[in-house]
Amino acid sequence: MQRIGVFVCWCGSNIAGTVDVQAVSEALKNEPGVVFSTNYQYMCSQAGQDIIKNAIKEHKLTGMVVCSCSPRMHEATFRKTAAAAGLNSYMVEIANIREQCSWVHKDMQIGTEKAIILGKAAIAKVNLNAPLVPGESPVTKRALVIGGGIAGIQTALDIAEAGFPVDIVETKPTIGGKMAQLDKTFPTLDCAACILTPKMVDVAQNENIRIFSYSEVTEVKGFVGNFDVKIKKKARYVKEDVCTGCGLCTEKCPQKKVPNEFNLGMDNRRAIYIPFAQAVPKVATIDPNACNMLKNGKCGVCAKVCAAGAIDYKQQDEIIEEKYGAIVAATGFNPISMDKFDEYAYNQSKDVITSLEFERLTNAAGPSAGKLIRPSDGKHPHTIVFVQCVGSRCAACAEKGKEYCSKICCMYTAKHAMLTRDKYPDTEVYVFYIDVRTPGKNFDEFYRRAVEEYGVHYIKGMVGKVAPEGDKLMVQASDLLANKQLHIAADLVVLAAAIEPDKSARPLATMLTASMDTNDFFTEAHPKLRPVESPTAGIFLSGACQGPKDIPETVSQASAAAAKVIGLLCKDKLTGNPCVAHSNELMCNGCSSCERVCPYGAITYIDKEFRMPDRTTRVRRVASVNPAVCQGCGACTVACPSGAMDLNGFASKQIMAEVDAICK
Amino acid sequence: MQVKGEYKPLIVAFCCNWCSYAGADLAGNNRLNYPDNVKIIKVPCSCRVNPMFVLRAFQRGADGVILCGCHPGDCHYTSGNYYTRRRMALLFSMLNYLGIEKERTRVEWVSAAEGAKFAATMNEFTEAVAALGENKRLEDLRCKK
Amino acid sequence: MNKETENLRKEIVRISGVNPVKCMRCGKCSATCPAYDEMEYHPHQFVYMVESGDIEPLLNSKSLYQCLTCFACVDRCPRGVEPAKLVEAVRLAAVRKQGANHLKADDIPALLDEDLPQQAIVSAFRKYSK
Amino acid sequence: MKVTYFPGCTLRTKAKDLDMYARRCAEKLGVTLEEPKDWQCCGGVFTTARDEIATKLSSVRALKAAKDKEQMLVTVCSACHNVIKQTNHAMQTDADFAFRVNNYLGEDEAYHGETKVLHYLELLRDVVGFDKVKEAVVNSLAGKKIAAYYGCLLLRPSNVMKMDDSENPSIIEDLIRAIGADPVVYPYRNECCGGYIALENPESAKAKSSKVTKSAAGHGAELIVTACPLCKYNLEKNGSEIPVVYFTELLAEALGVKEEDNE
Repeated sequence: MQRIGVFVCWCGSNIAGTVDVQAVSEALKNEPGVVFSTNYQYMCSQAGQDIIKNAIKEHKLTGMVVCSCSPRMHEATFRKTAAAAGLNSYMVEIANIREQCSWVHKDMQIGTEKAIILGKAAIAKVNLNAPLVPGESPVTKRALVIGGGIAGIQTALDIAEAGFPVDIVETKPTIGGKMAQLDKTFPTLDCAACILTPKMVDVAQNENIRIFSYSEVTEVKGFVGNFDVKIKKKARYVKEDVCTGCGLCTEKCPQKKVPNEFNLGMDNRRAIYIPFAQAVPKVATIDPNACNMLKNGKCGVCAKVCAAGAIDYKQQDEIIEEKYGAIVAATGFNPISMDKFDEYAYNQSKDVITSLEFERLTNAAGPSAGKLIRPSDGKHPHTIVFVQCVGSRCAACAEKGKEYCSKICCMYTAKHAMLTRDKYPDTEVYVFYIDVRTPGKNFDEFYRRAVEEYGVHYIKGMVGKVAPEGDKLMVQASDLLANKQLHIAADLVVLAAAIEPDKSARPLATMLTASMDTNDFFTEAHPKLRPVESPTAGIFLSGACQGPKDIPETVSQASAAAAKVIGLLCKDKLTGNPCVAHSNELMCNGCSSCERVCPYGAITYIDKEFRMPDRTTRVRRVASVNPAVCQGCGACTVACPSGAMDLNGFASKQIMAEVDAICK
Repeated sequence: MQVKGEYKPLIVAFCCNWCSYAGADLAGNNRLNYPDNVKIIKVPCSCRVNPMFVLRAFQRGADGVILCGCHPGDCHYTSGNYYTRRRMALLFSMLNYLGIEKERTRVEWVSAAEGAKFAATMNEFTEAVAALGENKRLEDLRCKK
Repeated sequence: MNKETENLRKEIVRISGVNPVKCMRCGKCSATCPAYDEMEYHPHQFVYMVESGDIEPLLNSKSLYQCLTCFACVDRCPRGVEPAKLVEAVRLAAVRKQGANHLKADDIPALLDEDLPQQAIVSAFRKYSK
Repeated sequence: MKVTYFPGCTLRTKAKDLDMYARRCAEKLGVTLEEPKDWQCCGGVFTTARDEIATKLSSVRALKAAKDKEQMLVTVCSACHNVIKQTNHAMQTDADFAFRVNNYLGEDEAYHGETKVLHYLELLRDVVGFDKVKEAVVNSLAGKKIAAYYGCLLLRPSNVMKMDDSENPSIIEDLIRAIGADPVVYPYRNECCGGYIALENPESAKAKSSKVTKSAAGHGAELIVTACPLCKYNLEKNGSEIPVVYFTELLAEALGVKEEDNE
């Protein structure tokens, strides 16, 4: 028989407001096995934990139930408390009477009754708990960073600095990501390339970092500390180690009409190309969809002009297999498509552009060499209208926009408006906003400067329609403060398109078994306390793949993720989860049902000798679970026809006891 | 709406640790009400739920049993929810054969981000079960005191 | 808000199926409205005034009869508020009162034009009278 | 093939051309339009209020008639189409509304929006196919610059009408291309002509309509086509510099069924 202690937490008034905690601790006192029951204001506080520790010692407890907040919040805390007092951590069960009781019910009597039942179920379970000792597994001391934007770069550099090898996998031919496309950065207005490209060079030169560019992750197996990953290095038809990046081929290639994705299609590149001058690795790549040689075998100019002999038309995709201890997702974001917002005429006029296109237009390395011109006729625009929140904060229909605030648009729009007025004082600049959101260091001051020093017209209201008429864009908008409908004849309209996670994130999340929210952003293990970890152990999050972020925030989160990875890689061994499956060999009939459903290959069959009642021995084939590989899902326990397979911590008997307690 | 008098159906909800249990927590965080007769049992994955547990609940007087797991493709254990879906489809059809209305059982996908969906699902399921009235078919009278 | 106003507000919300609380005050409805200049109260004001219970001025305003039901605000609203449906509900609240028809059958002949399609007359009747 | 065809009141009087050419073109393209018995006026405009039952009954009766014949319901007037499609959507999605309507109609079999509602343009695009229309052309309108005027009712509310992108539609332009002419795209093709405001406030309608016609002419159009009698009235009445015709008339010309009438 267990000796169980029950600890009911008030959580201030969070629980005590709707649950009579005194009544709960009284009622649970009489449950089978319970020898001690109390309640306290904050069980998770030092004083609360002391109550637990003392009770464990004083009443020689063999098990305990804490009626408190969700186990996702403080189960770990109370397990540590128990261990500190000499009680096995796995003899602790939590009855969730906050998130699943006091917070969802309003009536004191109802809340109290439910809390008692939840407490009873937990007690019934603890009665059948057994002490568990976690196993250990080794750690592969190498990290994988997926995505080579500023987030991935920063994470990789920090991990490498700590002395661990890191691999970056980037789908594009170069690292650098979105930041490489930007002109200036807010709120200091330093040039993006000036601060990013030295970091890219650092990555290239760091001995601990390998870059797999033009590559993608195709398979992830294993678990924290022991991931097996397959990376597909796509054929770029150029030998990376031979190419010197001289760029002669990109000048001689006769196929000149390929839309240049780096400039968002605003100019053209060749079929063989280097995305931009500071690309890392600085190696040419052949676009197989555009190259005449690859399509019909007629050309070969690049091979002729390459003095280094780096061109290889016969190159094949290569699969690289590597082991990693930790994986960081840094897949970033993209602006959403403007197809569903054609009231702004993005698809009807070349002079309606997105903010990222505006960045390229004002970038000295961009398609217009930094001269602000209208894409349609190359003329200088005299009236520019910026529209904020295009597709952000849009809850009307899911296919159209995003319900969340994209966070970065207010600031970059202020930057665009300010820089335009600075360079071209003859240009009138209007910004239509719903709210100007500038929470950040020196952010609001920056926005106010745009208004007060640079004379940008900020108008509270939205644009309803952009009508291309002649060479003007007729902008129909509302000015809510003046209570007027405005009609502005603009030369250029810039849309602050909402941002969304990169499309590669969803399949990657499936491979990593990392969870995502409804917007396809990765979810964090805890929104406040564990913001850079995925709930899946060993998977970390860096940058905008977790939520919209600006550069300073991305870099801090990237470094935070790196710190978490370093903390993991520093360990020689990891303690595993003891809640794993185990087979009762006497009951196992060797049918292989469990082996077939195990997603991890944790179950193997062994031949084992058994002594029979008649004192003979017989060799039987029985299941054996590798506790280091088993993740404890329990699929095998249900598949087992003879009831031999069970799960530590979630044994069939324990769950049935909970069912019984609830249904009583 | 069709709750007659004081009758409240007893609902047992099995929630997987990674998605639905977190979804239930989120419903709590957002203070979204759902009936108190819903009692949640945490399992590591919906595939840990043995059909026996469902039968046991009915035997012991539950009026409805709901299983909640991660959305297809999002299972923390890759494929557990697919097993659940197949197993429960079989079980439910058998229950139907025994004369237990299939509306008393359900498998739902609730992600960690879907607190609102969790609460809405529980409200709706409780209402649907309440409309069927008390479940007596499988109840083991020996269990009654 | 007094009881009567509260009931009227509830009734308008019910028959329109519109929840004015969803409005985030971006003003896109008013930016998009082709009848803006003919209105005393503009679409975004309609939403806000219903939300805050300031409905009386709307009931007596000619703005009710200027909405063209072109659904531009319904389509372009980023929050799915659907202001035109709200305007319609307030208009019904006004014309359903005894003798409050905005358009009476006797008024019609004076307004007619020989080419005017029937459609215009039946539509106007539907919009302006109970 | 046979479809149920709801002409609408205006097509019987002021917009006979829209109706007549629609029938002839359909026949030429192998579709027979069958009118339901005793149809009544749709009311001209959809009342969005959820408690308006009586004004939507005639639409439901027409929809039910089509269901009984297991046909789709085709309309050519933009206004009728808008009313009937929105009513059908309400019957599908608003259970309370559908219950009350069915109660009122008192028919043996309840109606829940089973009928597929198509505009004549959708019939051409999705059932007949613009390729087939192209093959049937006898008088190519090559070189003619034609502006499509959608107005509001064909496209909005887009989540119900689901006919085309409500901000950058292409269905009429594709038809114009199919009959050999050049479509002119201009920004006000989906803005309102003023509609029934013409009755009470002709000045207001004038402002809206002339914006549309000026923009179309300014973009080089020689002709405007529309599917709505009220749009046509407003655009013409308010001094369009270029002619405004029904799209069915243009189609009839291209398919060579227009002359038959003149003989």
